[in-house]
Amino acid sequence: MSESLRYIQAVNAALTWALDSRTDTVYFGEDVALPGGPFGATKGLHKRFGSDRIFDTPISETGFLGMALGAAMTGLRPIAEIMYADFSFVAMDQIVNQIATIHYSSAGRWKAPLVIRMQQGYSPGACAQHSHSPEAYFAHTAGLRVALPATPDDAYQMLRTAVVSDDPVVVAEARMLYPTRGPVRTDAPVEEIGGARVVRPGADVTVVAWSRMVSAALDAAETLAADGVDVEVVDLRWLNPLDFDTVAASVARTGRLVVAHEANLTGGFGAEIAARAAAECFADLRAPVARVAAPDVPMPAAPALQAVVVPEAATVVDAVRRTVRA
Amino acid sequence: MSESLRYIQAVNAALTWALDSRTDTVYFGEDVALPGGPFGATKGLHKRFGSDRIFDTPISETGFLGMALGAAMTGLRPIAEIMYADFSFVAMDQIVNQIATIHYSSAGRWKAPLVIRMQQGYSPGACAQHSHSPEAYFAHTAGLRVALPATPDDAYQMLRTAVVSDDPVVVAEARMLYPTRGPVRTDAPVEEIGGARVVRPGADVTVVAWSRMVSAALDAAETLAADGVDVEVVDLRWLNPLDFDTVAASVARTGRLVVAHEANLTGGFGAEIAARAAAECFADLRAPVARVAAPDVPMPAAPALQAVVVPEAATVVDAVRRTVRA
Amino acid sequence: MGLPDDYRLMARIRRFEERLAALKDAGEIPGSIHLCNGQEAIPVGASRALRDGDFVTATYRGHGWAVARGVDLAGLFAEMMGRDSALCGGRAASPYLSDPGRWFVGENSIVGAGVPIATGAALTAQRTGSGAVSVVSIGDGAMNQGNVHEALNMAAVLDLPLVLVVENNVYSEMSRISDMVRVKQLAERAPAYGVPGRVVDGNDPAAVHEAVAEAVERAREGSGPSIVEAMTERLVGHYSGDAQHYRPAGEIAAARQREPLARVRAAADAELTARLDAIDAEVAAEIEAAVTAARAVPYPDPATAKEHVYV
Amino acid sequence: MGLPDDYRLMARIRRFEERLAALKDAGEIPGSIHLCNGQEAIPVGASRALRDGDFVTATYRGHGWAVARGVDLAGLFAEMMGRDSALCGGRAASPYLSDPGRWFVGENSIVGAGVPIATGAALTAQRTGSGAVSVVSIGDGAMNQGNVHEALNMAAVLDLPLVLVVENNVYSEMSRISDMVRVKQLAERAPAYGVPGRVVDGNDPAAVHEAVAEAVERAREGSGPSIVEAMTERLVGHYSGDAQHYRPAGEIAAARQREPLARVRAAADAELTARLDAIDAEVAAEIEAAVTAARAVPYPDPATAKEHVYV
Ligand SMILES: Cc1ncc(C[n+]2csc(CCOP(=O)(O)OP(=O)(O)O)c2C)c(N)n1
Ligand SMILES: Cc1ncc(C[n+]2csc(CCOP(=O)(O)OP(=O)(O)O)c2C)c(N)n1
Ligand SMILES: [Mg+2]
Ligand SMILES: [Mg+2]
Repeated sequence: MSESLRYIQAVNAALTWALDSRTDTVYFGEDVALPGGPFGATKGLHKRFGSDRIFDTPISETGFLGMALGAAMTGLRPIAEIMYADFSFVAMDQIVNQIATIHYSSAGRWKAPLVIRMQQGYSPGACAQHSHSPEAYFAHTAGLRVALPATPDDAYQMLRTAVVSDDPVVVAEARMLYPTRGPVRTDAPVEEIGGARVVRPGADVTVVAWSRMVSAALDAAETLAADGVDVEVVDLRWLNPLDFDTVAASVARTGRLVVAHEANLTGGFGAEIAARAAAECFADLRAPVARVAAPDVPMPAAPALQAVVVPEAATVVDAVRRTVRA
Repeated sequence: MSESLRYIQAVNAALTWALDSRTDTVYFGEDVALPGGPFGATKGLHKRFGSDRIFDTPISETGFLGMALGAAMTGLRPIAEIMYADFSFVAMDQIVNQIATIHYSSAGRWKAPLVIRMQQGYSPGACAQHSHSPEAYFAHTAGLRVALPATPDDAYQMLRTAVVSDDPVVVAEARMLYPTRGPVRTDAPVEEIGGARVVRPGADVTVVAWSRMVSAALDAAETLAADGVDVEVVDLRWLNPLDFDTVAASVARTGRLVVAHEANLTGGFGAEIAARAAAECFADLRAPVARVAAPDVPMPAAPALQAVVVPEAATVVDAVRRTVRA
Repeated sequence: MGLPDDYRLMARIRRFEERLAALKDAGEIPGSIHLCNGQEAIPVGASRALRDGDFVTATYRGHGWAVARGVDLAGLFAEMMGRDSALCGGRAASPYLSDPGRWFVGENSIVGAGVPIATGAALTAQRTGSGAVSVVSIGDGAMNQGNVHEALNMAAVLDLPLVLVVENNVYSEMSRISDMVRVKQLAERAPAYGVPGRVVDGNDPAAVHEAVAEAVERAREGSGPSIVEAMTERLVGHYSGDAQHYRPAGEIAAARQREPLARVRAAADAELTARLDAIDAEVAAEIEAAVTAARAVPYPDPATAKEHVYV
Repeated sequence: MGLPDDYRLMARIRRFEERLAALKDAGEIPGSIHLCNGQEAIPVGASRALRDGDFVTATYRGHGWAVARGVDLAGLFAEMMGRDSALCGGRAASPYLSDPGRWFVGENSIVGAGVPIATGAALTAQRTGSGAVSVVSIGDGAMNQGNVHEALNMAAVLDLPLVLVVENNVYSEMSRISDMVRVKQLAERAPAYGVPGRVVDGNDPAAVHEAVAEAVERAREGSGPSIVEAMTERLVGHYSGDAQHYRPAGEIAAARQREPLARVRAAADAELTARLDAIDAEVAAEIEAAVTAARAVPYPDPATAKEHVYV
């Protein structure tokens, strides 16, 4: 069965599924209970599941992520919501030094089966403090799983996978994708964690993207198809576990690689993909690896500036053209 | 004039210089005043400069890094000490959302001339919460300068450069280097910010390293020289500003690249160097780019495990051998 | 000073916010805005206790502070319109704008994060002996952020000239403060830092002024920080577009009776009413002129997007 | 229960720490250690108020809590020796060890970070109705970390069964608490969270027990968290190798008169003294046996270094 849902509705459906099917789940964060969340992700959940299962916290991200960890270690399966990904920096110690670490540092004796749900990226007029795409910080942190769903269906499937995972998982959605609509397989079995996906086959060049940049890459592919450039688009989906095999197999076919993300260039996760390609796909690569990313600036709020900072389909088109020409 | 100093003494000398020559500097952190710092970096400074210039803070990293920013914006030139780099995660919001951002987001109207001094890396028996090498988190943060001095002389020169810089600078020293001794040019003029350095010329392969891994790379080069492999070692020194030109010029000569850091592999700053090489040195590279790094695990405390996690000269030797054979 | 001046300043803020809401509805403001309608007496009363050179730091709901401290109105509009304003060139927009020229350290869109920064401004004042104070305003919900706790304690032990104004509008976004703390008044936290704390009617500029003036004097004397909790109410949603379903029926209507401008109006005789009408008209003209001036400011040149990351 | 048992447990902790210091000096402990000599009465008194299933979270100075809660002594030594202990396989070492088998959520080497985590354990207890409480111990200096503030307030509004024990040894590393806060007692912060706060003699296990038992009872009843501030003194340096130049002359000597074991000894008659001597001898043998057992534990297999990053 597949329903047509908006991305944000798919999130809501996954959370409903989680609270309904697993009695050990609890959901908390700011304004998530009665108000239903600032974007409606938790609409109706409090009414249905009550304060015992979903409740509001004070504005204390360090406090409630630590609470999520302690609860996860001792038997619950918490899903904690960080309203904007930018606010995760306030709670970074709990993420990096605590949540990511306890399983390993206890030689596996404690588990931390928790989910940190957040949404990220720019939106028109949003300032630097509300526009981060911090996935590279999380992906560099050993011990964390990192999910970046690019479609309504993945918003549903990947969040459910995160909930059943015994590892701590950061699920970073993209605010700009919330209104997008698509088919969601609401009765699909819960997927295994991980796995990149070729979302458009192509022969000439591989574009690896995630989150909002997947649709930008697909749009770019359409434009380029008209020029006779056949683009293969890989939705990386999970930065951890990282399915580089799918990337490498694609590069083996195309010989060319472009990596696209919204976060700023230097130290972005595109560097990791490019670095692996430079090591593992060396013989296959027929052109320099190109990266599409924001320049290394904090995000400006003015749309006139965002227009040249935020990578879009046109940025991908340019990078692909340079790559196929090289 | 050059004095023979230990790394930690060079830090002390640079701080003495800073407080002495710039009346707008103030120094604060935990246990830095009367106690002289847990590693002796600030020994004697309180006696010489008094509580007005150097003082202890409560255990409040977010509080005092924010204080550093506000003070820097309004006319002081603070140097704030984070005792272990691991504790910077507690204060990450002030670093990423505030300190790195204000200059850009105010279109240059505010400046944030401050230094965040810390020391990083593993030491025998130190647990995951006291062993991070977080430079990749900082280097991905647009608006921050990042310095990683590898020698006593650079501990002195780079810290002074950081102090006079009008940009916010993270200076991350390596605790394991503190006892090392070397000549320090205490009367050298303050250097411009940035600049990588070829610390050992060689013809066969380029090893780019920073912080503690520079000496590991030099040791590896000695070993390899005996095998007839001529290694060029580049000390990257500053991750921001990044002097990739020096790296590219070296790769143009050697055709082979190994990048070495202590931080874990995935998303480490080695990925950025490898990614740039895959783009900018594509035609020069005669072998896959190799990275030397810790595996993606939180740091274990047991030395028996650290021995296989922490990269050392031998790890570099192996990587170079693989690279020259490829 | 006094009533007509306070009224004018409060009316200016109100009109500013109302005009901004209209501009937002008209699509002239790209980002999200957080209005302070109903809370005007706080920045107005507090600013009366301040002088040039004193630092002010606020939250994303800080337009009132910017206006009260004399930040250029056209600049504010232009900044929020995403234009190349003289404030921040459109880069900060509504929730993060600042103005060094008016010692406005700025807003902050990370809850509580301005308090450590304001503490730093207070450190500068103390170490340079400038005699300035640093005033920082936050919301009620922000009192539960660790950064506020750390900064307040630090300011206290360092005797820094800091005044923390808590604008208690009883909500943080959509959550009631009574569900978020187990104290009746947030000023009850002052003893935890060994600093004075007072609760005042935040809808009365004179009451706010009196309390803030006392705190400012203490700070200037070198006696350290204080907390002033100003009780108030939000007349509008948390952000543009907030339907406020979470507020009980009648709450906003009742607040409209108590809000600072209505209060002055209610107590006014015919003569004062006429004067207030005249002020309103002047303010409206002034705001309209600022909007017009703002609209003339060009959008930032995309070629400058990479400037000012580093000095 | 009572005196001889408390003495035995305190002596076990003391002996454990002393033996550890010797092992460190002998090069058998690779990492840094933070000893609780002088503070033994706190975990001992508190643990008497707890039962199996109650969670305990501590700081890096938490060996006393581990011992008091019955964590295996040989396992503790082995863990700190970097051996493949049954606790954490040598991965956590002295400042981060834990033991789920004894509900020891563990130590934490990030100041204050254990308090939010302990709050989570309290949440589990509340939501599952297990009747367990969650006790968390921190130092005086930790009270200035934002994480402690956030967690305490949250535990209070959620009525969580949390007991915060502040071991006030008047120093954080090398800094005096009186230079770090403007309150005389840290328990004065309890009203800021609307929770009870008490100050007790932390060198008297009975006094600690009484106060913690009261807080535990309150927590089990569903009445929420409490703060117990236990006044004590560090007899040794902050870490191994700390020369303690920063402590005034005579302070440590005076502390040696007041510390919990000396106190029992001073008040003991000949008969009790004999009994205590016997206990000391038994404890010494027990600790020595644990060291011997720990030495027999192999070092972790390097081939396992990459295991357990993910489940
Ligand atoms: C660290 C952080 N967490 C959450 C948010 C989202 N947020 C923005 S405003 C707000 C409510 C703040 O309430 P309060 O402090 O009472 O101020 P008010 O909005 O009422 O003026 C929240 C939770 C944020 N901006 N920063
Ligand atoms: C966030 C953080 N900041 C700083 C440190 C370094 N540090 C370790 S122990 C300590 C002092 C803690 O003092 P207190 O809380 O009184 O505990 P005590 O050591 O006296 O038991 C400090 C500053 C740390 N571990 N974590
Ligand atoms: Mg509020
Ligand atoms: Mg202490």
